[in-house]
Amino acid sequence: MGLQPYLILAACLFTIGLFGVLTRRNAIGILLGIELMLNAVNVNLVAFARFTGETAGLIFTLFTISITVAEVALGLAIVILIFRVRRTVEADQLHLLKG
Amino acid sequence: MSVLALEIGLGLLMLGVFAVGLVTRGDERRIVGLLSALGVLVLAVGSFFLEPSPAPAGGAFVLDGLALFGKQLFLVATFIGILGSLSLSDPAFRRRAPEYYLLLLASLLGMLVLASARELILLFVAFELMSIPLYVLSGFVKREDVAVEAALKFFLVGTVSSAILAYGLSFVYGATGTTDLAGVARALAAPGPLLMLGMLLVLAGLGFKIAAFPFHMWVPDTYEAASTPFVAWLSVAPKAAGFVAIFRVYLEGVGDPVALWVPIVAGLAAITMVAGNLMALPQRNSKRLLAYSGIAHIGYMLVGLAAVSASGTAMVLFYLVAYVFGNMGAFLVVESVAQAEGGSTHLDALRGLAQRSPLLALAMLLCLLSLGGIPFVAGFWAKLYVFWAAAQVGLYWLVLVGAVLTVVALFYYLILARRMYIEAPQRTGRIAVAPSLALAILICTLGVVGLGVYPKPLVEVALRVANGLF
Amino acid sequence: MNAGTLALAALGLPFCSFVLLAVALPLRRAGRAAGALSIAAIGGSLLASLVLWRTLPGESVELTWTWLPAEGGPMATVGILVDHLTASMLVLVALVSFLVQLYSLGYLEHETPPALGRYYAYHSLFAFSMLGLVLASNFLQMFIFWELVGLCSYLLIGFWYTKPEAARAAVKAFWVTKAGDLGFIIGIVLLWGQAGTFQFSRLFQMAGDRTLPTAGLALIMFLIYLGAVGKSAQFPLHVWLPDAMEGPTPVSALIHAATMVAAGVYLVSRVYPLFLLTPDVLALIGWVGAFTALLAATLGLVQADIKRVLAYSTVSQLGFMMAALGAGASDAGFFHLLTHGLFKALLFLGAGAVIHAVGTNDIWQMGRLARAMPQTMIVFLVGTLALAGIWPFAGFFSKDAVLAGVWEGGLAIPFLMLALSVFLTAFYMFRVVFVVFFGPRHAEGHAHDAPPVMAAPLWILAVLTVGWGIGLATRGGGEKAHGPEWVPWLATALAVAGIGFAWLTYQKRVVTPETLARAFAPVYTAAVGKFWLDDLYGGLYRSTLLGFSRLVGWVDRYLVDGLVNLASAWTLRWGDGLRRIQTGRAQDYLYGIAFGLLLVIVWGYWR
Amino acid sequence: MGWNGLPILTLITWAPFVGAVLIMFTARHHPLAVRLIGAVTTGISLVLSVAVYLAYDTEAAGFQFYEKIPLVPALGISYEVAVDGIGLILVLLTAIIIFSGVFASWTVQTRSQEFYALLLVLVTGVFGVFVSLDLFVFFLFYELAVLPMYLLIGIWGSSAQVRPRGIFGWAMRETGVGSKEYAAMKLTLYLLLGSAFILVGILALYMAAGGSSFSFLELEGAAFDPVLQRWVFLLFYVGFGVLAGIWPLHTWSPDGHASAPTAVSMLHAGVLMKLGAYGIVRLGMGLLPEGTHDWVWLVGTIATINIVYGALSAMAQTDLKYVIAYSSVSHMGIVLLGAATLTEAGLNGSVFQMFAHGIMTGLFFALVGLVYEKAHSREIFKMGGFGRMMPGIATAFTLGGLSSLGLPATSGFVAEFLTFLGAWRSAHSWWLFPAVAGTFLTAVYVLRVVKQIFWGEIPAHGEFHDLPDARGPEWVALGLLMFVIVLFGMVPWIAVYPIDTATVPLLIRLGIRP
Repeated sequence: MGLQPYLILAACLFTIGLFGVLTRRNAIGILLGIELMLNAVNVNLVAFARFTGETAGLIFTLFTISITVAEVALGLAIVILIFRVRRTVEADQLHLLKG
Repeated sequence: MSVLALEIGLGLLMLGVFAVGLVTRGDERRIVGLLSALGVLVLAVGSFFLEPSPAPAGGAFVLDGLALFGKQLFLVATFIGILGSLSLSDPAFRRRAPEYYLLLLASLLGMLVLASARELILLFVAFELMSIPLYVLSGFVKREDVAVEAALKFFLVGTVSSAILAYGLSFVYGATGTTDLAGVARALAAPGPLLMLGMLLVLAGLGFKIAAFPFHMWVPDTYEAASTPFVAWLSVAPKAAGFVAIFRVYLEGVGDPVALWVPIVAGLAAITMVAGNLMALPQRNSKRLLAYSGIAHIGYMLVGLAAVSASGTAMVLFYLVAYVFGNMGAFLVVESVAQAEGGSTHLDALRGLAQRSPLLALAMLLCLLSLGGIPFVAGFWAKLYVFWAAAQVGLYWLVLVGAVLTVVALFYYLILARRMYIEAPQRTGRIAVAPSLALAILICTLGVVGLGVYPKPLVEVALRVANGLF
Repeated sequence: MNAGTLALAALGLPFCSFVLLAVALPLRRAGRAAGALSIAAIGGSLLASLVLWRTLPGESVELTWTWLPAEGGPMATVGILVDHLTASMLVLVALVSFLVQLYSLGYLEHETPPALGRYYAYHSLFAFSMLGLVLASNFLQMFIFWELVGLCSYLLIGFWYTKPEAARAAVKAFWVTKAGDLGFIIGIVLLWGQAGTFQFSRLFQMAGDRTLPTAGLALIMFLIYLGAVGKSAQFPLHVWLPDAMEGPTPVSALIHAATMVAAGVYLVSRVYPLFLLTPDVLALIGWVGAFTALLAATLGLVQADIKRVLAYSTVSQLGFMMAALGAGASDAGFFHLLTHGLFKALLFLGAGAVIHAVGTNDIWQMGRLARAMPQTMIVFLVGTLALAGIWPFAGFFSKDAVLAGVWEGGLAIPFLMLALSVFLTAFYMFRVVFVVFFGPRHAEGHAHDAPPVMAAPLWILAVLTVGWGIGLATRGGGEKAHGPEWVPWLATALAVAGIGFAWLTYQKRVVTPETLARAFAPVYTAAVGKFWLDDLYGGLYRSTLLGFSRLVGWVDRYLVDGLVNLASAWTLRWGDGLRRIQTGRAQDYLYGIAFGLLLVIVWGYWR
Repeated sequence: MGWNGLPILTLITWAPFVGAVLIMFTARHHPLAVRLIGAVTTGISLVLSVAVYLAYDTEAAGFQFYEKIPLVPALGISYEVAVDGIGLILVLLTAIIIFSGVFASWTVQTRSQEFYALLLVLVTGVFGVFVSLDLFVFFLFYELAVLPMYLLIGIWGSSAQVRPRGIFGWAMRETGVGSKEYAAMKLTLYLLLGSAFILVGILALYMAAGGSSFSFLELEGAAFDPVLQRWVFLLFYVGFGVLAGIWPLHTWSPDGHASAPTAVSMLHAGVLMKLGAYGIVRLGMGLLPEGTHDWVWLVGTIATINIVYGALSAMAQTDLKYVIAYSSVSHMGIVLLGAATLTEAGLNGSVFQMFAHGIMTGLFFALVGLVYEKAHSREIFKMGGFGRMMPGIATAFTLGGLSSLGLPATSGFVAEFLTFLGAWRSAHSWWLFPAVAGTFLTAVYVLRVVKQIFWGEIPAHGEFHDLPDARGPEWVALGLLMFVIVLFGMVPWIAVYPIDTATVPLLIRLGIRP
């Protein structure tokens, strides 16, 4: 198996994630979409590392994973805060600020 | 001196802030603010004594001219921002002050590293280190209902952009087989489709950070909701960091093929200027207006970037400095007025400011004039220089668009001036300005006027820095 | 005292008087004291002029000072030029001014002191300007004073400025004469472009030794003549003069009969050597003059306002002078100017005395005044006879000279027109005399002769008119008439016929005016309608000029400026529209990111 | 240095500024003191201007009363002032107008100390422009003269009635045409846009000359590339032309002048528009001979359009201030036409017209201010018969009108006549005809206005009864201006001598005279 299928897989993951981000109204759902997008990055990096024999990609992957975790944790915290203040996590009902 | 001196110093400062935060209680915690201010001031002053060291070949962390210039800028901006924050007197804020300053300093650390990063992983990590505290900070304010909303939007847009950036970086890595930017620059001499895709994705990701249209949409909401001193800082420092990153990735050592990006950047510059200026016109909230005007300014800086020349880059650096002073000054004046007006940042709060506080009005006027590009305040030279740089490479149409939009920009700045000077005040009481805030505004005003009257030294420094990139 | 000093004194005295009256507010507000000062000043001028006239040296005296300096010699000078032409004109102007100012003391006795002070300030200014015009040594200076007398005319017509008719008439007079002056100033500029100087003496010298480039000279002289057309009320710019009668009667006598309106004639006489180079223009002047004379005479027939009759008669007589000039008889023209100045001032002042007594201008409201105002009747009759050209009054000789000159000049048709005018002049003037002084009494009133301060000027003018005529008669019937023997006979016959016809019509009522009107219906209708010239100009002014200005104003506000507003309004609208993409929904912001991503990628690959 | 060691031009320039500072810091709450400070400091400028005028040596010609203080030697920026024949007369003009302006705005009530302070700051800018030889400082002063205008109009201005109509009616409604805020904004944006052009032009010359000095005297010696000259002249023409009111960039001026308070209208129409023309003559023609030759056809042609178009527009107005404002547009055409003729007569006429029109329009705006203040109306066709109630104002207005239509013995005539002579001798002699036609149109609209407002009967609706005449301090302004109009109309050589010493060298530089 060559590099291309991995890239296509990653692209699919990224697109699905992006699609989810754009279509989910629930903030949690959007977070999941973002998670998918970042995972696409990981797939990419690992695949490239594997096929070029360069280890930097793997290290990069570790960093992305940890950063993703941090981001999602922060995201969930914000979502909880939102729910506490506004009693909803539907992203499109949060439009006090606009224009 | 180690190339890491500033980062180490900042780390120590953060530790100190953390420790003081642990041992103090309640109102005493104000002291962390003073400590951070002092510490950042020391670092800022110290940074001017550092000499740029020639970058070692393949070094991942460098302290070249650009890095040092960026760091000095970030430190000064942060110092002004912290000075402004010292005046925040909300009890809830005071209680959580160590948290606030720590996050601010953490983000600053991210910027400092970013300025030096010549390696993709480091770049990404520094980028995230800079960004993640910002999401928290933007929700860090009294009116929680809008603050959390702004934080969520900022977070969502920011993370998606981070994902795009990371995705792009993965392609860059894959196409070049290296994470070293020097290697990337070499590979750009003959870019393959994968590398092109990667670079475009990275551009989109960085576009979010500098808030170019259409990646700007988080900006107005966040600026409006977040606490003003923080916004003053948010509106300049991360943007400056974003530009430094762009210079690193797209210009440094790339040589001729940089022309590849001219149409895209020029296009982005044009639509950003148009959108920012036009959308600022109907605004009724000072912060929101300044947010859109800030977007427009990013457009002007992109004009300089679109020139992809040493002088263009230098002019963007100059512009950044002018923008730091002018924009922060304007935001801080808005904050001073808001503190006296029960937190209102509506344009009407500025009404009759000249009669209530002539000096404050004058400071605001000078900052606005600078932002508007009136001669003999800094912004004028900034605009002139970026247009000059663009004209030098034949981007006349872009200069024309920019010049016409300057008139539009002057329109809304003059509307602000009208509120302050022409209209009668709603309330007559004089406005008391917190000393730290006053100091911050004074620094900004002096910066604006000083650079306006005598821009030459800074121009020369900027040119030297920019020449190092090409 | 030498001639130059005398001339400067004559010029300077009214100027000083004007400055004093303009600046010293209490003096001006004092009214009669202001009048006294002004009269004293013009009296001094008169004295100086008389001495100058008597002691005039053989050749002309010229003094100049730099007015507009330039590299390598002045571009324009001011100065005085005194010769026989100037001297006689000076005397006329100073004399009539003096008499009229004196007369005004009585005529305007009911005015408030500030108004009277203003009146005399204007008069002093006028005297200064008119004397300056006469003394001018170059075209530029001539133009300067030319405009200043126009200004005085404007101010004095509008002396009763609260009267809407007076206000309208003043403005009309200024505009119409200004229209002619456009030609004048363009002519001066062109002449300067041609010859490089404004100086009369230089120009005459160049004309004399044929160094003046003649290319385009005809156009230049025509343009200069246009100034005279306006000021001397030649067709088609004569329309302002009758309306100018809204001013006080002494003003009409001075400015609109004796002096200012003659300035056009004086101008042509002054620069006659230049006109001689352009015979075509001269011929035009002759034709236009004769036509004006006839036209105005027909108009004079149908007026009911005594001053308007006199005004049209002035226009007509100015036509005579111009015709003479055009025919080459410049001396005759100027001669007629002088005599006309005297007897027309006399007529106006006489009419003023009548108006002052009965309080109306309408001749049909007067009648049988011969008994109530015998003195006035006599002097008015003297003036009328002079105007009609009856021997031995001064007018006879000058008119005869004009007719002879025109005939000699070979302008046959103009001659016929003038001859017809002579008849008509006698007719319409005696129409006035019969109706006013001998007609059936209509209005009750306490008409009586004018007080001495008014009567004295009348008598002086009357005596001069008669005395000059008799003097000329005894010296051989006026050496100026070189024409055929039959011309004076013809002129006298026509004049007598006119008088007789008027007697038949208005005294004996053998022929009724209505019959005449019916017999000459087309002419009558046209004359009543003032040949529709006023309507034409009014229409042009209102529809063309004002209409066009409104169009330009509209274009400026709604198109030129409108585009500016449009641009800014569009910008504001676009701003407001664009603002709406900022919906506040996080999802839309993410769409923004996706859109931006797409944009960048498409842009990147599409190139 | 200066005049017998006295830095006289510096004193003239900065005396009003000192006045402004004094007003802001000492006399904030004493209205009379504010006015007195204004009168005294501008009076000092006036007296010194007259002294300079008298002391100027027309034999020696050239720039005199020279002072120089290096500011930024590295960039070749210095405070370098001097006047030649043109600057001389414009400094005098400025001093007269501001001195009159101080008196004409004696009755300003709201925030008068700020008003006077801003006015004095502005006039410092104007003086500075006329005396500066260093282009950088010139530009600094230029901006100083433009920016306070926004506040002066915005705070103390008045709004006019403009009916939004026509195809762009909605646009007019949306931009708020007629309001003072609109006028102030339009004026400021226009002028700032113009100043951007100027600055680019100055910097281009600075760079092309080697980037070592901004001094006019040194740039004058530099030989610029013809292509550069062509473009830079155009920049100067458009940039300064906006301020000089060239068609079609003039539309800020009617609105701006109509909305501005009295003294500001006086200063703006009287002096600031001249500043534009001065810039074209001094920088455009003085530094760029070949550029001048390339473009005079355009300058002159636009100027003739200005003359006729402005006069016709003035005729169409019903608001008194608009009439005067449009007449300024028309008269500025004479100024630029005279300059474009490139003849001695024309240039002298141009500079003379700068002076004459400045004084005349200053008088006009002072009078309009008085009429408005007393009658509370600017609608010409609602007024009438004012001459009986305010004879003084009527006289002054008539005199101003006569000068405006170029009546001899007023300064307006000398200027126009010289311009006519120049126009006929220029390469485009047809310019003469629209210029002369303009004087006739002026006569039509000016006398129409005089007749409508001051003559005739007082309208029956009783709105105007017992309107007072001008009095006290106002007469100082009116009297001074009237005196100057007549003086310079009767003895023009006192101005033409010094002007000629400056225009002839200019012509020599332009290669028209050997």
